Amino acid sequence: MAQAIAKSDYTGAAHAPTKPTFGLFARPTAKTGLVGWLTTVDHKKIGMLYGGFAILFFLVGGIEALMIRTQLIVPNNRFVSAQLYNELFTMHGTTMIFLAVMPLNAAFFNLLIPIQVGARDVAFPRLNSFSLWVWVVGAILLNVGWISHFVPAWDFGGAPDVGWFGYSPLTSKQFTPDLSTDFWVLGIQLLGLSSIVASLNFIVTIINMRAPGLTMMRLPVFTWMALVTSFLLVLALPAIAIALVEVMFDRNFGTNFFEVSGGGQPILWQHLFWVFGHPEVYILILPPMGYVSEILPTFSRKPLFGYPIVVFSGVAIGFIGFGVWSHHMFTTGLGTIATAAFALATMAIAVPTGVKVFNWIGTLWGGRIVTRVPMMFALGFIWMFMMGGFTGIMHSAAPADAQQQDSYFVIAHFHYVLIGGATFALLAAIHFWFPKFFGRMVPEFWGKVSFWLIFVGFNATFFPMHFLGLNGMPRRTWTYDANMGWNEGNLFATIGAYLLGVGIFTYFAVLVWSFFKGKPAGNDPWDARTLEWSIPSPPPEHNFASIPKVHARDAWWYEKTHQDEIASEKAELMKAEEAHGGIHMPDQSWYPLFAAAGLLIGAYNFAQLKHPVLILGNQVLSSHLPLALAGLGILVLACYLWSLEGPGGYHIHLDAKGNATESRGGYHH
Amino acid sequence: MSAPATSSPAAGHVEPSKFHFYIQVAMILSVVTGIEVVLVYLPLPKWFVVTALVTLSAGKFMAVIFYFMHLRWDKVFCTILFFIGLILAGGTMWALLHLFGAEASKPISSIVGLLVF
Amino acid sequence: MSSHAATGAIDHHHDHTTATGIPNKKLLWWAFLASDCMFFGTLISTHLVYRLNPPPGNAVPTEIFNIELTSFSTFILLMSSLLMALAVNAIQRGNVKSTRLMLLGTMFFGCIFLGGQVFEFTHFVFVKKMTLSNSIFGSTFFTLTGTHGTHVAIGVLLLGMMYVRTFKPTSGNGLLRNFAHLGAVCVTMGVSFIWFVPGMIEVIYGLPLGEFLSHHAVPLSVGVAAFIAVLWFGRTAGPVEFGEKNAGDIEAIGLYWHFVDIVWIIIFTAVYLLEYL
Amino acid sequence: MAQRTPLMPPLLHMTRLRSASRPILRLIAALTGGFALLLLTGCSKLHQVFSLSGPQSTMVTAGPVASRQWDLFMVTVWVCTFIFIVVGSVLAYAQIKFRAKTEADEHAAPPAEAGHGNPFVEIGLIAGSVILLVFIAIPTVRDIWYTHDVPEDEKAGAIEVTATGYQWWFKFDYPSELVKLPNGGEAPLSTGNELVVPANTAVRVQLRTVDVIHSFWIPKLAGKVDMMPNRGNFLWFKADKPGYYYGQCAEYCGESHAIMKFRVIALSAADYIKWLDNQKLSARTVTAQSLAADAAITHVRFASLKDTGPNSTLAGSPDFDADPFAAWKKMQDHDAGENAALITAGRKNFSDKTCITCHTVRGHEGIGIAGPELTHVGARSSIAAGVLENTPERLHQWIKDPAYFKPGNKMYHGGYIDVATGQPKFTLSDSEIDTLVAYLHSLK
Ligand code: HEA
Ligand code: HEA
Ligand code: HEC
Ligand code: CUA
Ligand SMILES: [Cu+2]
Repeated sequence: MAQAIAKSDYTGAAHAPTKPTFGLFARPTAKTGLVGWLTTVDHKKIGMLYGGFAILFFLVGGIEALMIRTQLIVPNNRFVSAQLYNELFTMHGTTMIFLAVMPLNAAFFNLLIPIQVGARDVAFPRLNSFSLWVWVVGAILLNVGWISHFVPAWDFGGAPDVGWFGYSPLTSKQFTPDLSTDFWVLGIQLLGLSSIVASLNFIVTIINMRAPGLTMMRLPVFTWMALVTSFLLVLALPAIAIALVEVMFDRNFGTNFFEVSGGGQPILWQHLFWVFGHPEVYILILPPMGYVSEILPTFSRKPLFGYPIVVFSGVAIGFIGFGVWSHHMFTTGLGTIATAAFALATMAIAVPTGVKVFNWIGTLWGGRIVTRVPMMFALGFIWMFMMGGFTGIMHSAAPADAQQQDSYFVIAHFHYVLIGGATFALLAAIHFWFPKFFGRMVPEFWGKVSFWLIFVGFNATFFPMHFLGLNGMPRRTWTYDANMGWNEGNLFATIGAYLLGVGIFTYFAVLVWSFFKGKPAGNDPWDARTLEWSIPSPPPEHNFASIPKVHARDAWWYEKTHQDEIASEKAELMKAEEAHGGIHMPDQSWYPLFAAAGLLIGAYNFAQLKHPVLILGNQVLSSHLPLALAGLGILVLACYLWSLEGPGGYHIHLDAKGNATESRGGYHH
Repeated sequence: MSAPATSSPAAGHVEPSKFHFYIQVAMILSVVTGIEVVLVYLPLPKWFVVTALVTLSAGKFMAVIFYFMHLRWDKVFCTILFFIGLILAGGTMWALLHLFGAEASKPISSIVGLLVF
Repeated sequence: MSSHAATGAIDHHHDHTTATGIPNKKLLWWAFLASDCMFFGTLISTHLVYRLNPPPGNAVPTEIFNIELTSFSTFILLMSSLLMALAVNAIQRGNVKSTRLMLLGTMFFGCIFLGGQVFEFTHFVFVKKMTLSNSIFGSTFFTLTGTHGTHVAIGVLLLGMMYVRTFKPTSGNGLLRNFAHLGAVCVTMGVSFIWFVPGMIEVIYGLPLGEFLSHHAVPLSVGVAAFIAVLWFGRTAGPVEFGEKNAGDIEAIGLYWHFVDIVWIIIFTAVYLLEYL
Repeated sequence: MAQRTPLMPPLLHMTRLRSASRPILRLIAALTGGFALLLLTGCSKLHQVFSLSGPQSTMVTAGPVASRQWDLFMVTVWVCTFIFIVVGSVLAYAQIKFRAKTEADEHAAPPAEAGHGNPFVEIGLIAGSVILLVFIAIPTVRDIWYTHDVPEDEKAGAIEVTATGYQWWFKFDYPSELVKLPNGGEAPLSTGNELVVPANTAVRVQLRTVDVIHSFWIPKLAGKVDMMPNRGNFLWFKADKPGYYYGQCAEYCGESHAIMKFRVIALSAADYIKWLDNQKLSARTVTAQSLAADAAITHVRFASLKDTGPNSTLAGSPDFDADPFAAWKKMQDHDAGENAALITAGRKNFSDKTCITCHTVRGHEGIGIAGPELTHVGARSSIAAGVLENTPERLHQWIKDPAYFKPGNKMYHGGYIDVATGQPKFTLSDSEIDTLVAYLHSLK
């Protein structure tokens, strides 16, 4: 017990108030308002910010998709130009992956992990805030190019147009001389930085901040998948980070990594990209598998079937996922042996994935399935993901893939796993946890309406694409001829996409309505299993009145069936905590935000390093170097002040009714 | 790694000084480096030198992480954590070198000059 | 002192407030180093991939390298690792004075290494005519060793910050003084690895000492002044809020520093020595 | 295990659904599903949505490589369908059988210690999956070797060509077919955008690129292989019978990637020889006398397009779509009503308007290599890398505004206008273009 209490102050430092020795800015304390959100270190607020931005970008990416579909509705359409179309699919892919699904997962990591492990925050709260703002900076850089479509004077050459995997040598200065590619390179780089930092934080949080009694094999499956995902992120992102550095050097400093004239081999980019890129697709799908593994048992009224093997297969998927990257390169002339090796390794992934599917079905088996909206999306996930998985297996047969690669068959495959899989699970998760974090229910009726619209619209959009692909339609085609036999399939897919759009729109419109008008939810509207349902909705800043003690895998189900035992245990824990000086909470800070601002200034100017700085058409500096260095300076300074500032902290005291008062004894170091 | 927080090991201990031990490790490391440099000049078969170099540097590597970086005295989880990265990085390097070493991967840069117009 | 004081000593390897007993910071750094393995793995792969099939007209490494100097640098970096280990050892025993000395030593050895690299790079570019862009070997070599060098430089900066932190007074606002102190440390280190160490190497290779001194008179005197300032700041410090309890912080930076060292161990073998076969 | 009390009911109401809204929901579900079906049938082209019979179909194969690939694909389809049916049935059964039927069901207490998996079931399923994968793996590995290179016993008879990708067109060289250059020396026969090969003969294509990555794909004959800078990739295929096949670049390669196409024309052995002989000739020079000499030639021209406005479909004419191979063959003949004066003027304009700096017309003035070889362009069925049918109207439109049909096109950017200044390099009147068209179409 003593450990549990001590954990509220993880530095283990003295509690005696000391005078502040260093400080440039007063530490922000506002909990609401702009300052409150900008400087927050509260994992729940950070999670909501991630979620809000991600949904925004999901809609942006969706609108880009609708423009793509509109262009393809009839042959030889001229709704958008070839150039704009190329920007659209590049930004659609990049946006959906890096700015929608990944941050939505990050949102749930933030919202749920600390609560599910029974902690009050992540291990490094300020670092967490830094990850968020760096992500925002990356998102800005990626999208800044759109400006030049509206303000030609900002001569960025439009949005990035190199495809989401930016194959060299198309990214070299010779073929895409404009700045859009530089922004793409730096934008992705910063998003990667953000993800690595965030993942390190989650790894430490999950491994080290578990409540007493919460052994690894009692962790909720979602948390386990988050852990595996975090490992994938920290291990996969470095590959693309280096590859991006190499492109950047090629573009700006004359290196030859991918410059053929200097002996470079563009295929190296593909290897490095997919060394990251394939684990990336599991980064996108493992957290969704986690949500589904939480939702299915809850609505089957039955613990997850085969918990250990579900966990283990998640780890196995992550691990094997590092050894299959070249299945994206079957057509690049790898030679027979390498092709065969990667084909077989790829097939192997079906086994652990299948294990998960089987155990989900095992969970349903013999349960009492309650088809609430989250459950509908979760069941939809199993069906749709399975279909996407099967087309993945079809791709892994390398000779057959020679026909499918870069055709609409691939588009069908990955939208089934990305929408039917990742997005369905995310929509399930949003609906499932919305009551927890906003305290209001989403109406079932409208939820189901949106589900059916999305389900039907999705299949109408992407099922025909299998046939388009087999009928020879290459992807990334701005337009196509009327005599290719693709007219009807495309027309149908486009109408499906509109239907899907209506569905998605309904889904989010209902959420907005519920936010204001939804019925109050109570703590545990779904009669669920994990710790987050044991605390109020929305959760108080400190999450737990007392750090819980975990007795079983489905911790909250256990507590609900052992109420007397738990009640006395809780009372004792709370008393001990108050005796210790109250609940220790970390202080807010400006510096993560400042550091990110430094990165923004630095990266924005670094992207245009060799260009003169113009103000109203007049040249004020011959290059952006000084501004880039200024950004770097701000970054370093902010980091230094950040480290001097220390984690700080204050205490929350709860009275008998659970009302909180704060005491700010001073600063800790 | 799954040890819950409830078990409370014995109270802290005073850190014994490892001063002399560290000096010894450092001396061994320097000597090994010396051997490495000399090795490449000796008239030994190539495979032997390569094997020796790889072994020696791997040994140095391990010495630094296990002694200087305390892994030997830390919870085994730290070792596992680091080796996940190390093994994946090593495996990826191995695979890349094989991929690029394959016959199919010989670049044609020597004739590229002819193709450029 | 903290509640730990009551129980006697601080257990530096285990933190009983975490679920695993491993301190958070230590876990963070180890996880980061696992990630950094992939960074360098990718970079070294890039380099070796192009060594495997060098294009015609590529630079010839053995004609460019100066293996004696590099061996010396390698030795220096190893020794800096030793000093780093000793710094951790010292702070764990509460010996702040010795810690400071060891930190300075580590930093200085790091600067010798960096200085060697500065010398090497300028030598390669201006004498051996190998640049970042005129051969693929130049591209991969400079990027790989440059990234490593950047790691070392960041390490020096972190050590400098940590060093200055050991002077953090127990009360009063010492921010300005702290900045000045850090500035002095940075200038000293910067001058030593950009001008002083490369210059001394030139001297060893035959440049008359006087010529070296007169050539770089300005930066060298700035460096000397900064060094005096460092000594001055070091002498006049009062009671400080730094001690045994901060061992974890120093250890964390130590992990990073040693890692940079082991990366060099690999680079030294894979990039340099293997070329001589 | 401690005592078990029933689960406490949820603290607040769950939104009830059982009652009124369920039928409505069912209706909506049925309606949206029905809507989709209606759409399918309503456009009376249901089968077209799932059509696999287009000119780039991977199912309607015309050579051993592509049919192997399709057969392998079908193996994967059958295995996956089998699993889908088995797993799907169990899932569907569970979903229906185990749904909560009463209010009480919805709050049923979870079983105490159930559902921790069953090792035998798990291992059985794993083993089952592995066995099923072996069914896919074996033909996969076999076909990797088969599709990789020309089989040993066909190597001797195989022909070798080189395909080179340019942004955004293809050049084809026949290394073993040398042509005499007008100013002495020999060079491999070279054509653009239409690859002519003998049927029933293995063709080994060396894949090269001068700029970015392209990919060489003729779906009916063989899956794609990329044209990677700095790599000596190749692919092989064989056309079972003479025919006309559509191909397309399948790797994103910049602005006009979508319309970087090409054709493969497979000819009988005898026709192929005839074609080669004609190709090896220098460019045809038309004069009044030469026209009189070959008066007795059948004149065939494709039906022109009905609609030539800017938004018109760019597809081929009905004749062409019906039988492109026949159309191609007819294209080999001289055009009707050739006008020697016009052609001669065109030849002069071809020099004056700097066309010669980018295009080769072997035997005439053209010596450039930045654009496709035009020595026999009049005998091609398509122009601009398969985008336009080679009719006088289309050719006229192309020469008039290449950038309209191919955004980013190098003929316009760099040929017609100076990239640095954006200034046009010359003017082209419609009548001048007519002369150019006449000239180019005379190059049979
Ligand atoms: C969420 C993302 C996600 C997921 C989970 C997957 C999962 C898989 N993917 Fe997919 N993939 C993508 C996202 C994803 N993919 C994307 C984005 C691309 C395109 C990138 C681009 O080019 O832009 C791509 C492309 C892609 C390719 C390259 C295609 C090409 O360009 O030529 C291949 C090739 O092998 C492939 C294979 C697989 C396989 C084998 C799986 C497996 O993990 C699937 C395993 C699942 C199942 C098989 C179903 C359930 C299992 C059972 C019911 C058990 C029994 C089954 C059997 C025994 C078969 N994928
Ligand atoms: C998670 C990832 C993800 C998601 C969710 C989606 C979602 C969709 N994608 Fe996908 N897509 C990719 C990832 C994703 N995509 C990737 C990686 C590529 C490859 C890119 C490349 O080649 O580089 C790609 C490429 C791609 C293509 C191929 C383009 C080409 O190769 O030429 C197409 C074509 O149909 C397409 C369509 C769609 C559609 C219709 C949706 C729909 O599901 C979208 C649904 C959402 C909406 C429709 C928004 C709804 C909102 C509204 C309508 C509200 C309107 C709001 C206001 C008015 C305020 N996508
Ligand atoms: C800057 C070089 C350049 C100049 C000058 C140029 N062209 Fe072209 N031409 C090209 C390129 C490149 C293509 C291939 C375009 C494509 O399909 O992407 C092409 C294609 C063509 C084609 C289609 C060939 C085929 O096989 O598809 C014709 C016909 C043609 N040009 C005629 C002309 C005429 C007539 C002129 C002069 C008025 C001209 N070109 C001037 C570069 C040039
Ligand atoms: Cu060439 Cu796409
Ligand atoms: Cu993949």
